[in-house]
Amino acid sequence: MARFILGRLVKAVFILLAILVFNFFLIHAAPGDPAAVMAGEAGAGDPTYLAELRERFGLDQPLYVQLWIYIKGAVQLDLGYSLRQQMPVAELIADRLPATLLLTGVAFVLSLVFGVIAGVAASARQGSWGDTIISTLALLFYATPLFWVALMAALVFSVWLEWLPGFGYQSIGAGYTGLAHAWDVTKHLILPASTLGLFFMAIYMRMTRASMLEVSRLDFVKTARAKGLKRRVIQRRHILRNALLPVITLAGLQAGQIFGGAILTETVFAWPGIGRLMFEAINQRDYNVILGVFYISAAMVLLFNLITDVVYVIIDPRIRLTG
Amino acid sequence: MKDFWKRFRYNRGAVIGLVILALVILTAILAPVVFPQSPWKMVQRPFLPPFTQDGLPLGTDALGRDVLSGLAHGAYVSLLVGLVSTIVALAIGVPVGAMAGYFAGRTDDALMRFTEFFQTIPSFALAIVLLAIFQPSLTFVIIAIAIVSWPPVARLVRGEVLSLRTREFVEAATLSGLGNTQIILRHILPNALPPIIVLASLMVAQAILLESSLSFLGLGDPNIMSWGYMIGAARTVIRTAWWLSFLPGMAILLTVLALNLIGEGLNDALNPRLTRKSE
Amino acid sequence: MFKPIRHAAVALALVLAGPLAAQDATPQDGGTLNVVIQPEPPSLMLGIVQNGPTQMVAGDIYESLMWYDFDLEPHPLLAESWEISEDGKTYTFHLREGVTFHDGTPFTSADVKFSMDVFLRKMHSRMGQYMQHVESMETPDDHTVVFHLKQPFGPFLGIFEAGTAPMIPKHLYEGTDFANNPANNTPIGTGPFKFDEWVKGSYIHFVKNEDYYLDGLPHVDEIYYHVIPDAASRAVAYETGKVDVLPGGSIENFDVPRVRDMENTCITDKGWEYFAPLSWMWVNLDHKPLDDVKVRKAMMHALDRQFARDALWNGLGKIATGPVASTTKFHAADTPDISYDPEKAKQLLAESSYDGETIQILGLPYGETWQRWAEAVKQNFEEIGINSEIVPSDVAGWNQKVSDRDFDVAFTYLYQYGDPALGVSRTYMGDNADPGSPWNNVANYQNPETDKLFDEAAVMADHEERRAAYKEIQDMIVADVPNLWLLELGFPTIYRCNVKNPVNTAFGVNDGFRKVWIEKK
Amino acid sequence: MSLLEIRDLAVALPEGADRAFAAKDINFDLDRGEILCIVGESGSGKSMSANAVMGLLPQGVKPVKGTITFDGEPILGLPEKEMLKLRGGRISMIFQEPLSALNPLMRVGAQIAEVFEAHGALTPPERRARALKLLDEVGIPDPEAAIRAYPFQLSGGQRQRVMIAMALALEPDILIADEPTTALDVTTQAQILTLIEDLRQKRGMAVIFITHDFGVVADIADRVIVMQTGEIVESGAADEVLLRPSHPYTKALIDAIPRLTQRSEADAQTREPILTVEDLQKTFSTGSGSLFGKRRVVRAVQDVSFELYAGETIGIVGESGSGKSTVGRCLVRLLDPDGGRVMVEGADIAELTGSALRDNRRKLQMIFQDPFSSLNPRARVSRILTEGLIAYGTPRREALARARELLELVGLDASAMNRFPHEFSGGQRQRIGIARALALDPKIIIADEAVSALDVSIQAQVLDLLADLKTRLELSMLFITHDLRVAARICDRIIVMQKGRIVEAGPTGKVLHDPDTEYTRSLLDAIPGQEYERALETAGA
Repeated sequence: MARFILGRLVKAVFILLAILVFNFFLIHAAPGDPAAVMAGEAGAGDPTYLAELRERFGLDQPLYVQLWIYIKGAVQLDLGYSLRQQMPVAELIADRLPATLLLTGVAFVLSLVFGVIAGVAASARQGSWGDTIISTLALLFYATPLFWVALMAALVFSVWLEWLPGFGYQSIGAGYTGLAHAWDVTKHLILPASTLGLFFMAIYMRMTRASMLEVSRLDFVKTARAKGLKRRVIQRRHILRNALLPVITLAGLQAGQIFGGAILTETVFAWPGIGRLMFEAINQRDYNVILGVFYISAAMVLLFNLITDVVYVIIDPRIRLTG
Repeated sequence: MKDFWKRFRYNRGAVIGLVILALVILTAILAPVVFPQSPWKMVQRPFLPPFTQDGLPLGTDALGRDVLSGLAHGAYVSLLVGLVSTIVALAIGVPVGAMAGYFAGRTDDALMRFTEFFQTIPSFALAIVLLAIFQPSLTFVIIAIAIVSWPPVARLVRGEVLSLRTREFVEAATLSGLGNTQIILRHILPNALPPIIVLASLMVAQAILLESSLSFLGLGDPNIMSWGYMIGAARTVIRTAWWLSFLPGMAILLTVLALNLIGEGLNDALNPRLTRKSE
Repeated sequence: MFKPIRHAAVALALVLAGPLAAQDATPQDGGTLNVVIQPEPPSLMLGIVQNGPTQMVAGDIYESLMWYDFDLEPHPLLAESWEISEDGKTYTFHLREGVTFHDGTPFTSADVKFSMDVFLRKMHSRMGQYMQHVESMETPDDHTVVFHLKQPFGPFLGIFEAGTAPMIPKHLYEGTDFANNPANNTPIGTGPFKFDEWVKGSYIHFVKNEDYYLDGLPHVDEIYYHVIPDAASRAVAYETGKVDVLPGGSIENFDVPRVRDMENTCITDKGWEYFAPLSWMWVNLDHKPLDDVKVRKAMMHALDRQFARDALWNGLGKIATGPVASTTKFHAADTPDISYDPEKAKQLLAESSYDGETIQILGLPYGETWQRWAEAVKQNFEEIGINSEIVPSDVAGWNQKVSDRDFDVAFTYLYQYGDPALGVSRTYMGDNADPGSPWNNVANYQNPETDKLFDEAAVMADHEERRAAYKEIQDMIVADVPNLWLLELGFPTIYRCNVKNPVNTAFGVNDGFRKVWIEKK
Repeated sequence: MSLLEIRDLAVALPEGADRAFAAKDINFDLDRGEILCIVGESGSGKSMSANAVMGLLPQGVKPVKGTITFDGEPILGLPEKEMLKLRGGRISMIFQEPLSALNPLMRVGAQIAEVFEAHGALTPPERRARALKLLDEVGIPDPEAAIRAYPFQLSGGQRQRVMIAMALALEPDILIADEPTTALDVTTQAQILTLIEDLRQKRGMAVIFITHDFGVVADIADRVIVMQTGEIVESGAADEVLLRPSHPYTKALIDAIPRLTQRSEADAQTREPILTVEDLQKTFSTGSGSLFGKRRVVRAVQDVSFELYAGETIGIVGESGSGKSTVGRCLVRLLDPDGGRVMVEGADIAELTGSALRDNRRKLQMIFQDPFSSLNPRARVSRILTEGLIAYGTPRREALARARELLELVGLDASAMNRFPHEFSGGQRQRIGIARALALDPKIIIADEAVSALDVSIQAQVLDLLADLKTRLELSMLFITHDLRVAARICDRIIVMQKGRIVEAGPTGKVLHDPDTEYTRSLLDAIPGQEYERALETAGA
C-alpha cells in the first residue's frame, strides 16, 4: 500500500508540473497583463509607469525565464507573489482555502450522504410513488443551473422569508466567538452549501439508484435471497456495498471538480473562497495567483483520486494496487 | 428501429422530454419569423412586468427589451451551442478514445495521460481561462465548452472499444484481412454507438448549462441573446424584477430536463445495461 | 420616475461650515461605521497603489497637505497656510505642529520632502509627471516646505490631496525597497483612523486614532470596510443593516432607486467634484470611415444620452457637453450642440462616407451598467443605419485592445483631477498619442492649434487668461468630435440618514471619515 | 406422502415474450433422499419450476396456476415472511456460476455465517465454528484460510464447494442445484457430483438437479424429468428414461450425445504436413510492470510442437487454463507468439508482418465459440460473408455470388443474406460463422470450442456439417475443445494439454482408450455417464 501511494505521488508530481507549464502558457496567452490592469485601476499611467510596473513584477523578462523562475519556486512549494495583492500567493490561498474547503466539504458530504440515502430509498421501491418523487426531484436538480438555484434560493430564503443570511461567511463585526460563531457560520453556510450540494446530490442519487438496481439483478443477490435473508439486510449488506463502487469512483472524480462549481456559488453568495479568488485573478491577470489556484485545485483532484483508489481497495478486495 | 421506438415510447418521461424539446426547437426555428425585430431592440419602458401590456406578454427588461423575444431567440443560441459543442467534443473524444482503446499499450497510455491531464484541471475554471484568452465570441464559447467536455467521451469510447476489441467478431474481421481503420469504423464504433448517443444527449444538456453559467458570469458573446446572459443581466435587479431571472432560468431548466429525459429514454431503449457505465 | 436628491443641500451646508467649525447638531462620539468596499483593494499603501478602492480605504490613514471643498478650493489640513510667489514659481507651505504618525513619530517637513521628492516621484502613477514641473524642494525648518517650480504650473495647488500626494513616514521607508517593504501591510499615516486588521476577502478594520491632531475628531470608534464582491449582495448587506454606507458604484445602478427609497436612507452625488468622472467613447480616428467628421457627428447625434442617464444611471449625472466636465475648472457651457437628434444623425450619415461598415464597439468591462450601455449604444447606432457589433473583453483585454488601438469605438471614463491641465489635455495632445497606453490620446486626435493652446494654458499664471484659452480649446474640440462624449457620471453615495457627514469634501468618501458621526436613536 | 408435490404448476412469462408460459402443466413429486434430475435444452423451462419452489422467479415471471406442497403445507404464494424461513432453512439452492453467485466483497466465512444469522441460529462464535466444519465437510483443503478468503481468491471448484457448504448449513430437506457443474472443468465436475451424492446419502437430503447433460444425469439421478419448451415430455426412473426413452424428443436427445466410442480415424499420416508448429511459446504478464507495479507472469504456452497433415483433424483438449485456446490464437496471429515457428507452406506465420502476414493468414481461418459474440450484431450477413473477400480484392458482385454459395454449403437459405445475426438461432449463427471462415478458401480451419455453446442436438448437426465440409473441401482442421466426447467424434488425432504443455499426443483411439499419462487418464475417468454409454452401446448393439 505504501509503495502504491508513493508511486502515485511521484506520478502526481509529474502531472502537476505538466499542468503548471500548460497553465503558464495558457494564461500568458491571454491578452493584457497585470501591470496594465493595475495601471488601469489607478485611473492613469504613462508608458514609463507601466514599464516600471512590469520591471517590478519581472514581466519584462522573456517568457521562458519567467516560467523557469516560477517552476523553480513551485517545486519548492513557493507559489510566488501576487502582483496585484502584494502578498505571497501561498498566504492568499491559505486565507481563502478554509472557506472553500468548508463550503465544498459540507456540500460534498451532504450531497453524498443524502444522495446515496435517496438513491437507496428510491431503488428499494422501484416504480412506487416514492421512487417517482425522488427520481423526479433528482432529475430537476440535475437539470437546474447552479447559479440560478443559488439566486432563487437567496431571493426566497434571504430576501422574501428572511430566514437565512443571503451572502457572506459570517456576520462581520458581530464579534461572535465559540458556539455563537459556529452557529453564525452555519447559518451563512446553509444556502451556499445546499445549492452547491443539490446538483451533486442529484448525480449521486441517480447513480446510486441505477447502480442498486443493476446490482440487485446480479446472481449473488439471488444467493442471498435463497439463504432466507431479509430484504433490508440484502439491500444493505449485499446490494449497497457493491452498488457503492461506481458511486465512489464518481464521487472521487467530482470531489476535485467541485471547486469549479464553487466559483459560481462563491460568486453569488459572496463566499470568500478560492473559487472567487481565481475568478478575480483571471480577470486581473494575476498570473501567480491563477497558477497557484490551479496548482492547489489540481493537487486536490489528484489527492482525491488517490483517496478514491485507496477507499476502493479497502472496499473491494479484488482490486490489486499497481502503480 | 421499430423495437427502438417501442422501447422509447414505453418511457413516459422520454416522450415528455421529446415533446418539450420539440417545442424548444420549434421556438428556435420560428423565433426570427415571430419576432423579426432584434431581441436587443428597446421597445418599451424598462421593467414592464409580465401580463401587463398586450404584445409584450412577458414584459420588458432593464433596457425595455421584449423578454419573450429574448427567450425565443435565446432558444436558438442554447441549442446551437449545446449541439455544436457536443459535436466538436465528440470529434475530439471519439478518435482519442477509439485509438486508445484499440491500439492499447503505449498509445493508450499516452492518450489516457493526455485525457487525465485535462480532467485534472477543474473544467469550469479551464473554460473561464480559455474564454479569458480567446475573448468570448460564440465560436470560442463553443470551442471552450468542447475542450472541457471531451474527456468523458474519450474515456467512455475507450472503455467500449476495449471491451469490443476482444470480441470474437472483431477477431473474425481481423482474420478476414480487414485493416485497423476498417475494423474500427465498421465493426467497433457502430457497436459502441448506443452509449455514445446516450452520453451525447446528456452532453448537449451539460453544454447548455455550461454556456448559461459562462454567460451568467459575463463570459458569453455580447452580441447574442442567450438565456444565461438574460439571467446574468437580470441578477442585479432580482429583487425588483425577479421574473427577469426566473423566466430564462425556467427555460434552461425545461430544456435541460427534456434532454436528460430523452437521454434516459435513449438509454433504456438503446442499451438497457449501460446505466452502470455512464457517468 | 426618479426622486430628487434629498440631501445635497444638507451636505452643502455642512461643507460651508468647514471641517473645524462647530456643527448645527451636536456630534455624538462613538459607534461603528460599516462601509462597503468594492473591489477589495490590492493594497492599502496609497503611495504605491492609487486605484479607487485603495484610495477610499487608505484615505482614512494617509493625509496630504490640504483638503478641497466642492468648488475645489483648497483648505488647510497638514499645512496650516501657504504662500505663492508673484511669478507663480515658488510655493511655501507652513506645516501644522504637533502632528504625529500612528506610530508616534512626529510628522515634519522631512517627511514631506521624502514623500514628494523620493517616494512618490518613483512609485506614484501620476506624481512622476507632476514633479517634472518641480525644480527643487527645500525644508528650511521642521515645519516649512518650499517648492521651486521650473515655470508656473496652474494646477499645482490642486495636487495636495491624499490620493495624489499622501504623506509617507520617512522613518519607515527611507533606504528600503519601497515595493516590498513589510510596512506596506500595516500602513502608517497621520490620518484619523489606524489600521487594525485585514481579513482578506472579508473585511478591513480600522480603529480611531486617539491622538488625532484635530480636537474632538474623529467621532466614530471604528470602521469596518466590508468586502462583498457581488453587487446584489451588497444591496442586501445594506438592507439587512450590515453596512451603513454604500459608496458610489457599490450597488448596480439598477438597484439604486429601490435602495434609495428605503427608510432612513439618504443619498448624495456630491464628493466627486475633484475626480469628475467623465465618460466618453474613444473613436479610432485612424480607422475609415471614422476619420470622416460627418460620420462622427452622425454617431454623436445618434446617442440617446438622456435615456442612458435615466435608465442606466438613475437620472444621476449630467449629459456631457464636451471634453471638460462641468465641475472641473474652466468648463465652458456654450460649446457647439451635440445633443440627441436621430433625424439629423441620419442626414449627416447620408452625406458622409459611411458605407455599411460594421463598427466594432468595445464596451467597458466594469459591470452590468456598462454592458447595458454598450447594448443601448449599439441599438442607437442601428437605428440611424450604422451596423455595429460589441467586442467582448475583460478588464485586461480591454486595456490591451485600447492600448493597441484595436477598436473602432471604445467606452471609457476618466478622472479630470480638477483642472484641464491635469485631466483633459493628456487625452487630446497630439504628442501624447503613442499606442501602448489606454489613457493618453487614444483616438489619435491631431490638432496643432489645440496642442499649442493646451501647452500655453498650463503654464499661464493668470486665472482669466487660462479660462479664455480653455474656452477656445473646448469649442474647437467639440466641433471636431474626436470622441463621443457621454455623461458626467453621477456616483451616488447612499447612507443611513443617521450617519452624519459622510461626504464633505470634493473627494467624498475617499477623503477619510474624520468628521463622520452617528446619531443614536 | 412425498416431501414435495407439484401439481398443475404454470409459470407465466411477461407479456411480449416469445411464448406465454415459461413452464406449464408441471406435475412431479420429490421424496426424501431422492435425486431428481430435470433435464432439457436451453429455453426448455427446466429451472422455472425449481425457482418457483423457492419463490425466486425473475421479475415479471409469475406462477399463475397449480400448487406446490412442501412437507404437507402449500407453499406457493406464501407471504414473504413465511418464505424466508423456508429459504436456506429447509430448502436451499446452488447455482451455475459460483463466482457471480458469491458476493465479491464479503469474506467466505461471513457469507456462510449469514445463513445462520438469517435464521437466528447459533451465536456468532458458533457460527464461525460451524462454517469451518462445513467447509471441511465439503472438502475445502484449508478451511481456516478459506474462511477468511474472498471468493475471487478461490478456484471455481472451491467456490462451488463454498456454495454447497452454505446451502447445507441448516441441513435442509431439499437442495436445488441449478446446473451446478456446467461452468466447471470435467475433473472438478466429477468431484462435485461425488460430493453431492455423498451428502445426499449422509443426510438423506432430497436433491433437485437441473442440467442439460445426460452424462451427469446418468451418473446421479434416481428419477428424471425431461422438459421441452416449458412442458414435461417424459418422466420416470432414471434407467427407464435413459435407456428406454419413449418420447421421440428424448430419443433424439440421447441419440445426439457424442460418444467416446464413436471414432473415425483417417489414415492421413502418410501425406505432407500442411502446418508445422515448432517450440511455440507464449507468456502473458499482468500488472503494468511499471516502476512500482508487480509483474505477474503466466506461461500460457510452452514448447508446443506438432504437425498437422493435409486432410487431417487434430483435437487439442485440456481443461480451462491449459493453453489450448492460446495455441489456436497464436497460430492465426490473433496473439503474437513469443517464440517458435508456425510453418504453413514454407512461410513462418509467427514471423510475418504487414502484407505478407495478411496474405498468408487467409490460409488459416477460425470458427469461434460464441455464436452470439462472433457475429457483428450491426452487420448484415451479406457483409459478414463478403467483407473478407472484398478486402482481398474480389469484386463485390463475385463476392456476393460466393457468399450465396457458402450459405448453401452450410445449409442456410440464400435469403439469409439480407438479415441481421439476431434474426438467427444459435445453430444458424454458428453456420454463418463457418461460412465466414470458409469464404477465403482457407487450407486450415481452427475451430475454437466451436460447438461448446450449443445445445446437444444442434451440436451434433454442426459437428456433422464440419466433418462433411472437411471432406468435401479437403480441409485440415484443428479442433480445440474441452469436451473429450466431442473430440472423439470428430478428431483423427488428439493432443492433450495441461498447464501450457503437451502432455500426450496420439491417434484418437489410443489416447481415449489407452492413454500413456496419468493426467489423460484422470480426464477420461472424470467424464460423466461412461457406464451409461456402455449400457447404451450394449443396448444398441
